[in-house]
Amino acid sequence: MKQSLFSIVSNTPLTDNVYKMILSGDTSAITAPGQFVNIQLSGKFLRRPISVCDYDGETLTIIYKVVGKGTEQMAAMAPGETLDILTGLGNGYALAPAGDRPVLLGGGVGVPPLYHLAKRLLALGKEVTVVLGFNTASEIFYEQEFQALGCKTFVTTVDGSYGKKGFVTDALPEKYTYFYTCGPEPMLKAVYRATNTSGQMSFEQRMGCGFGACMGCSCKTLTGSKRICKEGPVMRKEEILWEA
Amino acid sequence: MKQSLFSIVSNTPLTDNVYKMILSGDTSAITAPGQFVNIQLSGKFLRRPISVCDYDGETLTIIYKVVGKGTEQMAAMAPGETLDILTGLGNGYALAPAGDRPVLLGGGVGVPPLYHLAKRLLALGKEVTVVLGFNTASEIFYEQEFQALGCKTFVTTVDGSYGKKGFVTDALPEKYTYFYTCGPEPMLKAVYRATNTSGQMSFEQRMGCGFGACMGCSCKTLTGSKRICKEGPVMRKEEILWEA
Amino acid sequence: MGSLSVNLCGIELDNPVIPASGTFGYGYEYAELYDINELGTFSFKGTTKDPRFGNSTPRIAECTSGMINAVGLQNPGVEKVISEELPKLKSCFYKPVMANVSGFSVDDYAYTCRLLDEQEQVGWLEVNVSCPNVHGGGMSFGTQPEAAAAVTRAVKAVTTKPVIIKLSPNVTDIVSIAKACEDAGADGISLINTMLGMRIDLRTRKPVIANKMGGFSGPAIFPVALRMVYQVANAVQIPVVGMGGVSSAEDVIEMMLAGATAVEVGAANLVNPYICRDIIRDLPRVMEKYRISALKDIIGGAN
Amino acid sequence: MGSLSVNLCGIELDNPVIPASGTFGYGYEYAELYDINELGTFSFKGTTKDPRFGNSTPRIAECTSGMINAVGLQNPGVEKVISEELPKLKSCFYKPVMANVSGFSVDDYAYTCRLLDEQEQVGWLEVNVSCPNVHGGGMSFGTQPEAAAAVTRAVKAVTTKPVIIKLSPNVTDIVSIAKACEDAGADGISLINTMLGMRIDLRTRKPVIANKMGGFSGPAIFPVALRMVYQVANAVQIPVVGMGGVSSAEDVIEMMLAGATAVEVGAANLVNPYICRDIIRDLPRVMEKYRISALKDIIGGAN
Repeated sequence: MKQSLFSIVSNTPLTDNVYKMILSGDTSAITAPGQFVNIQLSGKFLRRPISVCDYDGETLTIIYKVVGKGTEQMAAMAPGETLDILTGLGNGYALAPAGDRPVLLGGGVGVPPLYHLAKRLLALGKEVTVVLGFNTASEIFYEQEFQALGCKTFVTTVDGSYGKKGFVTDALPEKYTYFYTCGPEPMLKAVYRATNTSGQMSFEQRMGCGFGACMGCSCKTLTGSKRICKEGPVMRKEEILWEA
Repeated sequence: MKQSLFSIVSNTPLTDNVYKMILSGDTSAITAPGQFVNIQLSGKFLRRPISVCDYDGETLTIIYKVVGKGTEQMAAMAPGETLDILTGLGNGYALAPAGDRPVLLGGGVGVPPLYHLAKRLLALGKEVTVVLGFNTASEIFYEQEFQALGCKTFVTTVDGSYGKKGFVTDALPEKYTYFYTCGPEPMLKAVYRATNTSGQMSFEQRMGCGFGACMGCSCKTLTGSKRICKEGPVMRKEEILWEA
Repeated sequence: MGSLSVNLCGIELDNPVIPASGTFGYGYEYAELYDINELGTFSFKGTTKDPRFGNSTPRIAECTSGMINAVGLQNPGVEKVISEELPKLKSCFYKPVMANVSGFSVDDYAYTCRLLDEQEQVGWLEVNVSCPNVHGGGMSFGTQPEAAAAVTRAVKAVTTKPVIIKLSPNVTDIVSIAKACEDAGADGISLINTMLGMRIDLRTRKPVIANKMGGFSGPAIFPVALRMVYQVANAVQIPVVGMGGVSSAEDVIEMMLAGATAVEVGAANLVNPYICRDIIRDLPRVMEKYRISALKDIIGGAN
Repeated sequence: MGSLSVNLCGIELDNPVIPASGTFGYGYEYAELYDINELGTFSFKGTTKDPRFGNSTPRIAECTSGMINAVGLQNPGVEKVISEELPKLKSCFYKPVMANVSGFSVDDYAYTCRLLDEQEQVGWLEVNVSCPNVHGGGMSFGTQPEAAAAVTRAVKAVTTKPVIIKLSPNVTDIVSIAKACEDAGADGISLINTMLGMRIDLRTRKPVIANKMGGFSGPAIFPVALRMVYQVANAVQIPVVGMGGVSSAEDVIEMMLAGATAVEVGAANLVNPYICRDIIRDLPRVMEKYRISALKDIIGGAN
């Protein structure tokens, strides 16, 4: 974990209410795809945890949805403005178990962390399939970006207005060696049931600190109690304990 | 009273910790010298009441001292930034009783409201004498500005580093027809005792609203209870009741 | 556009927004700014039997997201309120107004309430058993169920209009006090009054407020207020008027979901004199956002 | 540079800044960021007799200038704290640490305190009779003088180290509870724990927190905390540890002027993990500004 100031390079809408922000600053604490950052906003008490979409030595890309006053404030920020950010939070996805043909399943704002993951898996020579699920055509983002990386990319929409009608689980490829997923909890549950390999799932929870101090985001797993922000947000399929 | 947005035209230091801010906006609610404005600052709950130094149809000049986080924040503001301001607060000085040769006695940040007052008295053809009291030479501001208006201007410093050593009461002219004063309470008391004419004194008090709603700044006078923000901040010498 | 109206103790309000006592005077300062008939109603300055100057100054201290006041019930006394303030009030406000009453004995409360109850423009009596800023008065009645019940009974015995008891949050068990008032005949409960708070000036090393402590209000206290409104609304059958840090249309709706039938707005008036009007005008937008067609339908909706 | 040291119940602290229990774990997360030996001490995660997972999630809600938590005393239980956490803690912190203890019965408290009292690294026992987040536990001991005194007596009977009782602010009369603890043998009082608060989600129309209510902390509660510290410090002879919304060197000094011998910092750690270090480093500047040569000289200075 590192606390540092980032400067906004760009902040542009991808859809009606989903924005992409590129920031420049010290990314040295980020060690794995699927980690998140925790952003301080002026006038807000708690930081906003947002998953890392992409990063390199000097820049950090996040994609966020405007859902409340905090994210509204972010959307109104201009290039050159600075943000106080805690970086390198959470465990992130482990690449080792991917096998040759991993599938990546993302729903809505669960899509972004899969982007850097896809990059890394491709760099390891994997054949990466990506399924992106959205409610409707107007909400889709990053389809081209995944294609440009060289991923086999499918899109599903709940209303069938684009791609395959249905959920990400309706577009699971015939064969895959492993899965990685991120999205709302009902989607994670569906993926859990629909997949026939091992995999990793990224969870969300309201957080206090984001770095393991407050126990605000604890969850029970088959391997004991874990903090979503510290031992998570990524869990192995085998350890997940769904609560009623 | 009017609530409106003002835009900062300039914001420059006059001394180490006293700043002059010129704002442009709707000044139509300001009706008399000696009134004050109440300024909202981001992140602060209460507004900051600050006396009006000068105004015309489109601009407002205030002079403020950096004493805490709020005024520190103001000092850091740049031209073009905007402030939400309540204008036209308080009664202000009455010009009618001035006579031919009024004297204006200001101490520290009590000096600013006398500036527009002097302008108005001069416009009425009065012979205006001004005595400005400061602790020390480095704290002096607006001597030239009063001179430029055409006021007979004297400065006193407590440590004698400039002008006459002592307090404003040590530089009272031989003859004057009326007095107007603004400054810290010990100075007002001294002026009250030292003057031999009628006059008007402007008081300070911690305020809640600044427009007469909360009764936070009430004081007792010989003519009943008054709100510093509404029936004040200017009181006639004859109605003042000093509390122990 | 959704419906904003609610019914408070038998009187229909156009909307649930009510400026709180002590932050709205008798209405004139605000009537200069906008037509205060846009309001549901307002609760006028706390009135006592005898005239009071109140506490020494400073009476005000700033806090993070709030303020402390120790005005100490400054008011001209009930006779003058009736002879001087109410006629002026009538000239700018034609709706039933909420008369806020404080006292230093059970008889005081009864005396003042009886006189105000007779005034045509008074719609409700809001009986403040919770002022933190007067020694030996107000709050001691609001921290014990029996004392709050005694005030309630005495006031109900001499009045005909709905009696709303305004409670202090500075207690261990707000529910027992609210229930005691209900059992004693109260027609409604309003809460929370200010929390007892303090600030010290680092320069002088003395309390900022002459009275040392005072009543803390503003957005900072909203979560405590909301919790108490929720607890009380779940425990009593009579309407609850929620207040404490409300400063937006969203806050009004959150208070109503917690169980408030109407919502008072206090400290926010002092910072933005247009806030109540702005909230009322913003309510339809926020209702649409959260798919609320009638505000009265969401009262207590969080249960 | 002025002197920062204070003496808390016979143990000298290099400075009065103490991260509060539940916001600092057992220290490791922070030890990765800076040398936590810069701290006066810290109060570790509330420990109970048996392991506890705590409450369901969501456990966190945001508020204006604060937050609500309803963690519910998640901890591995006293045996594991001693066998696993304390050895790890020792590797990054060499000063006496404050052991924070909660319980569900007087015997619970005594059992846990006795075991922790034997641990060399424990300097003080901070006995939490004020957790708002467990049903039938914690806070009920902190809202009645007799119950708080009973816990104090039971703990004192089985321990040798200074016992500091941590009080709840959710009471009518904090002074009577503090005095009851003092009379029962407490060596110090710490206050305030969190205030009971609530938020409702306008989208779901349900409480944000699974447990409905939770403990409200952050700068919003500072004026209430300061008032209670002032009241208690004026009523008892034993040292008072002040906390509640502290997030700057100025806040530390204000708490000490109110009567605090040392000052805990809670919610602020969760937002700025460096805050305690930053406050300690900033204290000399603020002391110079207000002409304070030794912090210990200003304790209770506002009287």
